[in-house]
Amino acid sequence: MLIPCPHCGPRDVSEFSYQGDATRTRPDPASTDVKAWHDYVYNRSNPAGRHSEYWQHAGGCRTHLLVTRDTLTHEIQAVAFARAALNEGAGKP
Amino acid sequence: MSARRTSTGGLIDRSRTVRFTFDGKTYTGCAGDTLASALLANGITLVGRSFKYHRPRGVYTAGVDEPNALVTVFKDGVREPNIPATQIELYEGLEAESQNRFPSLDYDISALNQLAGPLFGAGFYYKTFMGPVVGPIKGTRFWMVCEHFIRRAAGLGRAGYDKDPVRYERMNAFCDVLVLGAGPAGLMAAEAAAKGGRRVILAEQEPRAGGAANWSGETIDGKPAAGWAKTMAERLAAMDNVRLLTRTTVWGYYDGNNLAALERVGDHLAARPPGAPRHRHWSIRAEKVVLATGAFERPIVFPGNDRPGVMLAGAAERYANQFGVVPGEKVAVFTNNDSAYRAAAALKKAGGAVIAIIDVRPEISAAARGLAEEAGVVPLLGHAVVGTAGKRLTKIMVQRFDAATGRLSGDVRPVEADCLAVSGGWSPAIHLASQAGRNPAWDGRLNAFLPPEPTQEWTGAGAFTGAMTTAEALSTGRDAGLAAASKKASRAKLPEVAAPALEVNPAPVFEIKADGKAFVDLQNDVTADDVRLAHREGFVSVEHLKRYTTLGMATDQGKTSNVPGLAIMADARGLPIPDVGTTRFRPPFSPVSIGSLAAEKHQHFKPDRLTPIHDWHVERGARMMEVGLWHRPMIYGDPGETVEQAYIREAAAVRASVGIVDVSTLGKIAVKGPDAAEFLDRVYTNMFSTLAVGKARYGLMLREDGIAFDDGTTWRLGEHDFLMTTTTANAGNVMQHLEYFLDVVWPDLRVHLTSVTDQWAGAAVGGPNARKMLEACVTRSKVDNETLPFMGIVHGEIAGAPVMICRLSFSGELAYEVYCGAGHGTHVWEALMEAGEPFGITPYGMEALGTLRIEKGHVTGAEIDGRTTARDLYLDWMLSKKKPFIGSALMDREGLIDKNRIRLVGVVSLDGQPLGGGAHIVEKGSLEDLGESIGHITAFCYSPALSKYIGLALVKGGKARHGTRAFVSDALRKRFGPVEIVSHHFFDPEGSRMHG
Amino acid sequence: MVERISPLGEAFRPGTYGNLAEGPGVTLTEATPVTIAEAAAWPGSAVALSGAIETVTGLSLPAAPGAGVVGGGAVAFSIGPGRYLVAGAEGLSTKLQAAISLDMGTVTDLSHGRAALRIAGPRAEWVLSKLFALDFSPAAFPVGEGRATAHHDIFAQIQRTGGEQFDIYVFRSFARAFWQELCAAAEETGYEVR
Amino acid sequence: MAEYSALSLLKNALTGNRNWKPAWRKPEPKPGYDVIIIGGGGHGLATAYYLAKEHGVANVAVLEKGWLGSGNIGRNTTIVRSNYLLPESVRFYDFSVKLWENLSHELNYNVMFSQRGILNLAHSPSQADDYIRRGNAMLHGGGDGVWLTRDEIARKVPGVDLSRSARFPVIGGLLQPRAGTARHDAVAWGYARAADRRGVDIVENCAVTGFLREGEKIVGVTTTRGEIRARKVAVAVAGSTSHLMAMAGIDRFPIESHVLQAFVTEAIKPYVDCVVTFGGGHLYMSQSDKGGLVFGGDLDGYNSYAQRGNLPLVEEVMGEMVAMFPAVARLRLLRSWGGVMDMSMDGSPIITKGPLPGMYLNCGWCYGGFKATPASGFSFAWTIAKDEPHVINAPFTLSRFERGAILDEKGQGPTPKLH
Repeated sequence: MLIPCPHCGPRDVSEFSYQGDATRTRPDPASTDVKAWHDYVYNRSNPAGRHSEYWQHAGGCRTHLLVTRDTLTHEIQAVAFARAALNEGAGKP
Repeated sequence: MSARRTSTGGLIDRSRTVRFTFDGKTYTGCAGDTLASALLANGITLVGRSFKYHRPRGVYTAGVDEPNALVTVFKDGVREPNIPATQIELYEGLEAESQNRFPSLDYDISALNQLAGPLFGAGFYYKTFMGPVVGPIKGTRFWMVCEHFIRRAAGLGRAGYDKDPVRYERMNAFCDVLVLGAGPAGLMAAEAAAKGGRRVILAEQEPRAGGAANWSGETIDGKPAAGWAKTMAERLAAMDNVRLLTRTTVWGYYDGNNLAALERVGDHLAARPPGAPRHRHWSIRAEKVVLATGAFERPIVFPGNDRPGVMLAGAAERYANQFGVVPGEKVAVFTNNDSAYRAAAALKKAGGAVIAIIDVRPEISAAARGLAEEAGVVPLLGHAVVGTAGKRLTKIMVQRFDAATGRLSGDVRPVEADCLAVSGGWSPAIHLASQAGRNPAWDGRLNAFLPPEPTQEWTGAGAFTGAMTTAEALSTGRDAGLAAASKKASRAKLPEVAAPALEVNPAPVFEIKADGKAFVDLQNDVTADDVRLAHREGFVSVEHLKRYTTLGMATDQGKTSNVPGLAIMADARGLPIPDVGTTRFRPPFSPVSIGSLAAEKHQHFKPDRLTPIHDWHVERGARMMEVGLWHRPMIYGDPGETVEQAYIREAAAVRASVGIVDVSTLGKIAVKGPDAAEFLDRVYTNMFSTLAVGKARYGLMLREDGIAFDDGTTWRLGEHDFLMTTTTANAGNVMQHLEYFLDVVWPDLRVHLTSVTDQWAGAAVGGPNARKMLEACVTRSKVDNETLPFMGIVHGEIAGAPVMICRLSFSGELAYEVYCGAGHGTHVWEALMEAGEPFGITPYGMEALGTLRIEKGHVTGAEIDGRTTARDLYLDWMLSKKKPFIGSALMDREGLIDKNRIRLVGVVSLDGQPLGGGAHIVEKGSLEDLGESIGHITAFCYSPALSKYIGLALVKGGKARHGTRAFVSDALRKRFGPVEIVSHHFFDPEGSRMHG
Repeated sequence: MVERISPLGEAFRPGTYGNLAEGPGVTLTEATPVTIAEAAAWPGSAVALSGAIETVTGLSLPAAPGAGVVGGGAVAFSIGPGRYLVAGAEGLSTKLQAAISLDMGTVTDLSHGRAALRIAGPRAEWVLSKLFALDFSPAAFPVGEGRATAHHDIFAQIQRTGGEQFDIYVFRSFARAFWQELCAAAEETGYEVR
Repeated sequence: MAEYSALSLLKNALTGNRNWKPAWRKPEPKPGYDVIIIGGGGHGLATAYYLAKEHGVANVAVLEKGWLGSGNIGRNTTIVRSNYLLPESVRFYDFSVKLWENLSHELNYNVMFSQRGILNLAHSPSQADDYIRRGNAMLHGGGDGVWLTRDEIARKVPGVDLSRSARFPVIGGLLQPRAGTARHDAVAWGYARAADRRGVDIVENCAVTGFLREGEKIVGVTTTRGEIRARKVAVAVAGSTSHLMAMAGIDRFPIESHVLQAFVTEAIKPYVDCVVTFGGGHLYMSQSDKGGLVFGGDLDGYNSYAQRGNLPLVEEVMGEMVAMFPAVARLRLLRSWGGVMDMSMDGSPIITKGPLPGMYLNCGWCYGGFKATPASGFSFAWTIAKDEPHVINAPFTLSRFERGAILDEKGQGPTPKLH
């Protein structure tokens, strides 16, 4: 599998570290709603198909990427920096 | 020249004789031979024994699909089993041996298995060997005794235990177009893509390009096809943008058009050049792929179809045309299609006597008739082979056959033959195309599976697509090459092929049903009756068939047996073949050396990670140990000292005067930016924004789930500039954890993280004389109590090198961590040693470091083990109530504050014996009657400060047990003894020494 | 000034090795920039930061990811969004720190923390291809540009510093292991250590 | 249906093996059952068997979307063991080993459980401490375990790299003698045949497409072969749990689906007797009765429902293989395949009533499901029949995450790819 890193270009999957489901919302840090925290920490969206997930390009530019990928075919449909501010002006090398 | 070797023709070099041995006997062959062709040239047709029945077997194919002729090769001082003789290129001195026979290939006692044949039907072992229900061999005993013998009978070749001494390598490659197969289609595709300006890799599993052109006997552009292919290959190899890889099998088609290939760089050489790998594993990323992998011939299933001398017709043709070998003196041909007629003509031309052509069809094409005439026989149409005889084939039985009904009739006639060339039609080699998961499509005319719709960026060409003629191969090859290069189709004239106009579609005859064992999977000894038995017992889905009978699970992975097996099942079920389905092809396409996949890891599994002071430790005689990838001193043993004596001496020296330990491996992260302090407040359980510049603080991190994650000190070097330290083991995890939060959770924070673990060499000096010795060597800064109080930081110099010194203590002594640039590490370390000399400074290793920390009750990874909470470790004083932090929301869940949790305590051995890491704690019991575990020991040592064996433990109830008795139970190593549970702060609990 | 000790230790042995039938295919050396620093910009400040790098080094960095420049005793290349590795003479880190304000980004000195190993010669691309899943062809990896990548556990930042020359920055603690791997990979083509 | 025995084998051989009957029937699904079990894998079939045998509940249908045993029961590396650390795990898996020991007799089907032992090699003092802690936990939990020195390892497993110059030198190993391997397909077929004989309907090629509900309560399923109603609906579909839960309206669940690859070499003569694991990585390896070395390693590391893996992981596993057994560099990889693992948030399974009324759930086996098959089926059947857990599965609840009663063998936290 190749993941097209917005900074480094397409790179082998072995350079990346999977960081899981990107549809989780972290509760307000001060929140004491254990159910909400439990949902955030333990529950995952795990569809057979299109999945929104984080990957870190750990063996490259080290940024976290927001990747849309099909879990049935492994086809990657979209990639962007997780840190939205970095997406401005990003391109392939 | 042997009798079977033709005097001219073929692509071998008769002037270069090559000597080799088979089963210890020396033979000769020619350069260009395979072991299989050389054995055949020497008249050797019996080369192996089958898996289950130990039936004699001979060379069956001429390629990677060989099910029978597996041998063990001896090279480089090691043995390599299960190599098809058809894939071994002859080299001077080649040593090969037959397999799975005892005492010899000719007389194998296990062949007696055949007598009990009906007992050994598919799946027989599921129905028996359960043994008695009661008595001494109940349970699994009886089966295990039987299994012992079954295991010895099973298996093919024998593997060695000696380390493979050779080199394997990995190679990454990128190209625009990867062409698989350098037959006519692949050559055309590669040329078209290369002329289109693309970077092309052309991979061919055989030693020479050309594919079927090397043995088809056809003519292309007026030249023999083999010559045309050679010229094409040379032209391609000369182009800058083409890499031609021969002896290279592309075996895996992975996601993202990443393909894996095995290049056999040195197998064909008697000696490899220096530095050359034996195998090279290629990982190829291709924009586009052209699959021109050709087709495999398949057999017809009939009784006795496994006898040595029976082989595929295409293979016989190839032996004659490419290798100049006639595989028999009296050759018969059995076919359901025209292609075998070409083989018959070729065998005749090579000097063989073609005795008969038996064809199941009532009618054949004019071209086939012409070839039969060339072969000098009148084909027996509407006939079938119903049996064979001879240990090595001596004759075949022939009977009238109705292809429409499958019925046999009339007399059984014997025909004398020592070679039977069989063709049951051709199956496109769709393996790679199918690896991605889509099912192939059945073609009712070719009676074969065609490739599925592409799931990746590939196009097909040639026989792979079902285009079986050479002319079609050339045109589809060029088209595919142009398409892969995104070029328009060409109207230019294609090379002209002169070939007989054979009918490509076979008759749909897969099996001749007559009495006797008819083999579907030759290597696994799966018979047509086994398939029918599976059907009878309900194992009718193709996967059940495969698993129940082991059909297609042998080293050839069903290349010859897949379609016949399905056809027999389809017949039994009364369904069309595609309704029975096909098994999904899995990587690898053909077996791949494990060494090649390990590549450089074969000789060195993981890189060594060395501290800046590594060489000093080694020279000083330190015994090193692995900590993750790091090498760290365990002890600096004096001659004759045990590990225990050494660490006790080292630890005692620290408490008595001063010691020094290399702490360069601690994770170090530069945390910088306007929001750095805020960030640290969020990730640590305690406050860092209140830390003064020039001071350090001990910090604890939790995971989101409230479990303790890591600890360490963080130093505030500037208002917006922190140096975080982590445990050695967790450095990478902490870095990733922090980066995740900055990128994903708090992208608004302006903080940069940089790993500076390797930037700094660290030496911890501790002991009552630590300050005095620093005073002796540190310049440009004072180190007295005012300038450098506990947790203070100063910048100075030691022996001219800039250093940063923080006064903190892991040992519980007056201690300092001295950091300097890693390149100055040894220099500074030596200066510290010199300054410490008057105080008898002692370098100490991990064991003494552990001893000192156990005496102090400091926790490390053994206690922060991913399951413990801050409370479990009595670190709740570090949990700030003034702010939320990572983990604060979930750390108080009922399960995490349960009173029965195991919590940190100290234990003291009461019998003067060591405690043992990993031992458990019980309230009562004995080695004979183990009590219930209430916890376990995480670390132990002999404490020189307390003069007894002590340990840290996680025990149910924790503090509540202080002062109580219990037992240490290391039942695994037969140790049981009394302990007292005490506070984990064994030594100097007030900390007066480190504050002193 | 205290001399910095090479991390390669005894693994660095000048001479020629491997298959020398056609002469050494590559030359392996230790490049020894006095300063190695990482400069990182806040989002939106990358242009300002590369301006500051230019002020200090004279190197004009194009804005594209992976871009880099070689010249005038210094090199610089992009290693991540808004992040650059800058290497050169004594005092470079201090100068960068002075030129890059807290509003722009941060500078971290890595002079001791990274080792720069150099491979040069006609077979450099071939040898490096054994270790890294990068396309080293000049079209895909032009002179000056940089790539961050990894060889198993060894993180590496690579700059093409010449037509047939690459500088590889690895963590100092891994330098010796990587050097040994590099030498082993070069045995096939023959190599000279200088 | 006739008993399987040496005698029946002989009798049938004499009649040309023409009289064997199908191992299980191929019934049409009935409109309703007492219990529907979704998933015709090992756990689902074992559950059906124990429901019928232990609780007299035989009006049961097992619904399998493909061919029986097509999921992880037919894709795993066949290891049976109970060498666990946490007391809850030791109790559960040791119970399972005890069921294994009599399984062939019980099912009248040779599942080829061979107690050849499992050896975990330790490569550092801290790893040795971990394994010793585990071994002691096993002994204190009533199981078995033996500590082997290097010399003992050399005698037991020739070929293991025991040199001091190995990158991670072996310093000892934890052996569980009662552990071993079994023939994975035979387990599915044996349970299927035994359940079928007790009246359970095994319905292949029947994919569940939705749940029938009355209010909150689950009262049946819709399938590709029509509606089927039931008093109780049990789900045992490791690999597809999230997918089934989503059908029931639960979109977020503490499960991720990950691919685990498995590998086999060509058959060779007996080479390795016990199961061996490599502490310098995640490799585990044994030799099948047929002669192939069967082995696996880490997960590919990202969510996937494709039963195939990636290349870097293949390379990693082979690297570990030769680090442990340097001689196998010369052997050849014959076949690789992938299975989809139900990775839970703490690495332990979930066997519970719920999460919806009328529903029962068995999931989260990570890569440990095969060895658990008997105990899982036994305790799940108990839970379904009695509406309360058996003592062995009581800790394996779904609510444990919320309560913080985590069963984290590896201490990796809610990071499924690391369990």
